[in-house]
Amino acid sequence: MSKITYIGALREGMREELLRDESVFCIGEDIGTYGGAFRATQGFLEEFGRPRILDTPLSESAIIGACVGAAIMGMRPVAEMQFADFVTGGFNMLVNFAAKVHYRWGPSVPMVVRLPCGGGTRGGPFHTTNPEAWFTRVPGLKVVAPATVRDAKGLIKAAIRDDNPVLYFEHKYLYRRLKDELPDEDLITPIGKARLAREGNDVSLIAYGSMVHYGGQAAAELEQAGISVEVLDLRSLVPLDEEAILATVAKTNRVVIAHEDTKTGGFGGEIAARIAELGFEHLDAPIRRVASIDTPVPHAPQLEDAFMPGVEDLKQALKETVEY
Amino acid sequence: MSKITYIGALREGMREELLRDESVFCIGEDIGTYGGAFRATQGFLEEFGRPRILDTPLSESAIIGACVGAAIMGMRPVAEMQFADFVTGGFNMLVNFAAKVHYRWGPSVPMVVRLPCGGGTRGGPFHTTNPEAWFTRVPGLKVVAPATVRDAKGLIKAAIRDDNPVLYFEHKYLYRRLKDELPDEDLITPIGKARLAREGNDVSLIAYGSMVHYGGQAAAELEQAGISVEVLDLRSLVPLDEEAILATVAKTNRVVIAHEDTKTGGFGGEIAARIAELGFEHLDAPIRRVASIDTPVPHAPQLEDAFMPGVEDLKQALKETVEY
Amino acid sequence: MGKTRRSPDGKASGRKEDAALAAYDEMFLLGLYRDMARTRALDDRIEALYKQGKLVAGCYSSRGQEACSVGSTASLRPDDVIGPMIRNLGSIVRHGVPLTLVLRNYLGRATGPTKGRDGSSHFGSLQHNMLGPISMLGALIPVCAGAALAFQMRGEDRVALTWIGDGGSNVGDFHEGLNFAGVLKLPMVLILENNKWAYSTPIEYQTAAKNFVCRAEGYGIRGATVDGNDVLAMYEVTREAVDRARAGEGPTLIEADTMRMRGHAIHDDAKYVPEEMFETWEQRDPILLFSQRLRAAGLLDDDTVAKIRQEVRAEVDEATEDATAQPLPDGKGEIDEVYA
Amino acid sequence: MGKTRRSPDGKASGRKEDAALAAYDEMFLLGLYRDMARTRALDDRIEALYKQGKLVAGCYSSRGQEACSVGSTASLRPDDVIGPMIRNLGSIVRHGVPLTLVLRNYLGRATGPTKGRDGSSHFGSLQHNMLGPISMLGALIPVCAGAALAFQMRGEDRVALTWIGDGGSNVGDFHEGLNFAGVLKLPMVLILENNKWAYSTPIEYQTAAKNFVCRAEGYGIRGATVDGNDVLAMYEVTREAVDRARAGEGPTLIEADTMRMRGHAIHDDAKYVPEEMFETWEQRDPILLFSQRLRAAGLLDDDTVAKIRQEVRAEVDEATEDATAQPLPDGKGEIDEVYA
Ligand SMILES: Cc1ncc(C[n+]2csc(CCOP(=O)(O)OP(=O)(O)O)c2C)c(N)n1
Ligand SMILES: Cc1ncc(C[n+]2csc(CCOP(=O)(O)OP(=O)(O)O)c2C)c(N)n1
Ligand SMILES: [Mg+2]
Ligand SMILES: [Mg+2]
Repeated sequence: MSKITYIGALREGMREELLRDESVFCIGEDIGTYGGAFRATQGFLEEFGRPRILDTPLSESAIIGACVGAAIMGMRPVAEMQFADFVTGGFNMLVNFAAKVHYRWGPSVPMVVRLPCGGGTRGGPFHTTNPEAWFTRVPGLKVVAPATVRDAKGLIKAAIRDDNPVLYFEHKYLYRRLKDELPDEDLITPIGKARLAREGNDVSLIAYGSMVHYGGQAAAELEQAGISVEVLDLRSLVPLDEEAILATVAKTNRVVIAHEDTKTGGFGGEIAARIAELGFEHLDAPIRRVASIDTPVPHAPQLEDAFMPGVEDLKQALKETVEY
Repeated sequence: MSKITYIGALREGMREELLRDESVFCIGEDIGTYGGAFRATQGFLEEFGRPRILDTPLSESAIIGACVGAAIMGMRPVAEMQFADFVTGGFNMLVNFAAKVHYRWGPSVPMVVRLPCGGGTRGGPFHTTNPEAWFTRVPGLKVVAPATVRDAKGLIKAAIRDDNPVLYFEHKYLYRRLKDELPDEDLITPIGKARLAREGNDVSLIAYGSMVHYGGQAAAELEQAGISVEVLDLRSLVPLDEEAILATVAKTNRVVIAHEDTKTGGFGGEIAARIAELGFEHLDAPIRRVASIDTPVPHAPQLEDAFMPGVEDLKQALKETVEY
Repeated sequence: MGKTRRSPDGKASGRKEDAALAAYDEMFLLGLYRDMARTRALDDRIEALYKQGKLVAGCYSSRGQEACSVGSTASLRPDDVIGPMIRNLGSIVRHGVPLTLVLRNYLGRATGPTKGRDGSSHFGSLQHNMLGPISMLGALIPVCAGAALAFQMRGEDRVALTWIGDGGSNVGDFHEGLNFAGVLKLPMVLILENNKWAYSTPIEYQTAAKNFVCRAEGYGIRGATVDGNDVLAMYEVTREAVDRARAGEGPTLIEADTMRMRGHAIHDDAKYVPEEMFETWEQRDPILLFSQRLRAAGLLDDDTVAKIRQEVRAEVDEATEDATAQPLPDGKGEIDEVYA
Repeated sequence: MGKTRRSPDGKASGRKEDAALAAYDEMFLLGLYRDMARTRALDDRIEALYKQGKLVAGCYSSRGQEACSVGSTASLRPDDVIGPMIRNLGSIVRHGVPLTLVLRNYLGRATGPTKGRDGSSHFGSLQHNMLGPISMLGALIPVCAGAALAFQMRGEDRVALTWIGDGGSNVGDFHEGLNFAGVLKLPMVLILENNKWAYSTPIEYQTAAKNFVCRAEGYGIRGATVDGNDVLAMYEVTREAVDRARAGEGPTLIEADTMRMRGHAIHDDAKYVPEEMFETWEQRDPILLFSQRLRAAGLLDDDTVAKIRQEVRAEVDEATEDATAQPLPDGKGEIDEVYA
């Protein structure tokens, strides 16, 4: 087995589903001839042709709206936002149309919106955000965020097979930095199940997306200082694996929550609130959140580095929580 | 002094600012001839004329975008969304343009977007939502939610005078149900200061908007059962009066958070997270959230009543928290 | 919907004078008349129920615009998809949705198409090939384009038909949706009902364009204008557009000239509308116009009108009875039905 | 910018042959040439800095489109407002923004117009009457309409000028913004740079319309087409639109025919563009065309070209030196500057 990148695994997952099911199609800006801004769909046009690989006008609302209509009529569209940031143009379609159709009058809306997100790439205020929290508060949408090569594939396949609108947050920083070997089998990551990325006893780090990696690094470094960190990779934000969260809290009695999104109103608040309500008895220390500071995402390296949480921030929060 | 309604106070506040400052203008759908869907701007067209009272095409993005441009050029627009729900059409303008201009290149963006929100009105999935949490996570936006007649006036005046984009969530259910006497003086509610709506000792209820009233009722009823509830009316979500929140938690050691928005991803999570981090030592009980259930807003009375939190839900949560 | 006439009966002697009518089957023509009457009767019933305090919320009348919905929908096959907006009751009626479903939804019943979760005619039904709108105007256009895309991809010769108002046409989704449909030549038809008002806003505050149909050119699609109060003209113009769509010639934007004859919703007394406007358009009531024409052609007489009126009333009565007898929802199980 | 000619110098004998040129002041004409040259030189410098690894991120070339920006902006007064998009470097240059500010922004310097918070030419400057764009294409159109609305409300005779691409023109905000501006007859001009590509997408995948300018009619505003590689034509068409806007006659949509001569951004080799297209348009390079014309009219010779080239290089060198010498940001105080 040869190693595959995170974006390669995503590509392979999509390709397998395109081959498996005729109702699956890809839609978005520059996904055909160009293979997508990040080349996630490279080679697809040659293999599957237009319209199954559909380069569209520059119209996010039309793209997402067309997905809703096609999905209601039985297709399984996979839309690419060129950057997650541009989903704001199709926001209304997602939160009002896609999310509410099934509840209102019954049809299933099996569609996936892929959202290349995240920073560390000097993309500035409009090419770097992590907008997942907007959608986690919308009943009717599912939200996943793969942190590993395996889940990049397993979650896109699960998302495509899911009968609901699923937002798939793929982290740009991980695209080519993560590499792994994958088995040949039909890899599906069930949506709604967290993954214990690392076992530990002293404190739990609950994270998703890129923070799983920074978290893993922090945990490895703290181990040498005698602190044992358990890392829970949520994988899916909606539905949320409350059971796994409460289990790790019950085990370590101390918890740090980490995400790359800004702190105020980020999804970490929801996790903290659930623990503060349902896991209160297990808590031996305040719940800390490690997140970006509450500003737009700045462009210059010095600023983006100061903006984003890093391994040192994680170590400090974990240490303080253990020492509390 | 005669009594004035919540919506009357809002209208009076806008009118005073229109009279005081020539750069203030009102913009929105049907706000002129018709005086607005809820008559918040009734009489304004006659008094101030077009274009200061500007009926627009049905184009939320153009309305909000035009506010941004006019505000950068020194005007102080006050936009009305016909219902808060329709802000999704102008979402991109708010979260990407309005919110980030000052941080990016300096100009102030003094604009207000008024958002008639909230349920109990059988408005169904698209005329009833409480979308404030989408905006509380966007650095650069301020978010206020008056719960009283006094603040309906004081906060609109403060919002209009603020040099930043301010989202003003006015609750439709309170429009004509709340009445109060107001002093003649220039009433300004400072943005970012919570209000102790009721003093108590056993448990704190942190709320905003309509929940302040349901909460007051619950508190009054619980008093007879010997439970003393402190009610904190946040008034402003961004900036958040963390000090007032921590003070009431330090006093009662028990806290319930209430909002009409759905639970998962609602702003209550942020409040709970702050308390769980910064007020942990004071807590004697789990932090409970009382909120709507995680579905779109249903239309039929039986469903909307089951969806929304009511006085009984509040009483139960407060009681359980005290008895914990 | 036959295009050739069946042998005319005795009353048909006058019909030769109306060459356009002569091209159609009598049953088809009476069907148009009947479906407009059914729509009006249902509309009136909804208003009456509102006044009796029986509706959950308000209601939106399509009075005076029945031709725009009935005539256009008559051009469809049952497997074509409609995406009606709030003033397209006639489309729902014509496309074969039982009236009780509309009433159950207005009455917020557990057995209605939305189980009380949404109101008024805000529902969809896959069984009836009907997509439900959302309140955000314009949004249905890209969604209907998506439905049409599904048909095109699967090689089905089905068509999607939807509507927009003079107000709603200024929302960005109109632009994105029609342009998208134009590029892909999707089998889709959009009818723009220019009823002169969007809530209290007159069209000159909506756009400076001399009309709306000229926007079609900006998307490289066909445009057509039609007297929206002439049900047969509505049928014909839509039929042509639908035939072209089915033949792979792409979408059409049709601007229908009509008038909103009530306030925006029932709470709105529409005082901002000049009285003369209502008076002028009252003369052009689509049901009145068509019945005059049918009468002139000898296809309708007092007896038939009375008979149809009675049948329609019976249908609406029955639907009302059925809908009213349905159970109310109990507020349980909502959360289990958010996800498929 | 005078419209009448000053007394021609000795070299002017050939000028009579070019009647259009003859209507302009020599300094004005040479100014257009010079500003295109300045734009190109700055563009080249940015590319060079990228290749030296000095830029924070990528860069977007406006090569071949200098006329669209310089010619149009030349029609403005200093107090008019520009809202440049990513390929309107020439507009920034022409409207009097010092080149060092552009470079400081590209280099992410603390003393740049965004203090390193945003990149490339993504900035605004109230002092220079320049609005900064956001990345979301189309959004600047309603915002410029809002600026124009402020001018109109205050009775100022200022105008707002902005741009959009063949791709970006399919975003809903194009529709909402232009229609809004049309209704209010706002003093605003929108130039649609049809450069044939939107990233890798050719115009036939963007729209089925035969051109973009026909959309003007749908908003009841003026439309005009122009050779976007002819700087004087750009000046004239925009000048007319600006004059009308200033006179209260409302907005104009101008479609400029041009070509993107590089990839979308520097990382993009644009292999999807047919080689012939580049070759054909290379012949139509706006600087080349205008210099040929000026030479033919005797307004430009080798000496002047060399002199201008030298001056421009000196200016760009100086700006680069200045920008490079500026401090980098330190990541402190960000959070204090989110709110005004
Ligand atoms: C995007 C959006 N903004 C505002 C509204 C509120 N609203 C509902 S109907 C209406 C007027 C619609 O006018 P038009 O499109 O002409 O349709 P008509 O009512 O005349 O059939 C408005 C403003 C809405 N539903 N959607
Ligand atoms: C709303 C939106 N969607 C997607 C993008 C990503 N994007 C940036 S530029 C571009 C192509 C723009 O093409 P065009 O508008 O023709 O301008 P040009 O680059 O040719 O000047 C795309 C897709 C964006 N910036 N904004
Ligand atoms: Mg209308
Ligand atoms: Mg282009």
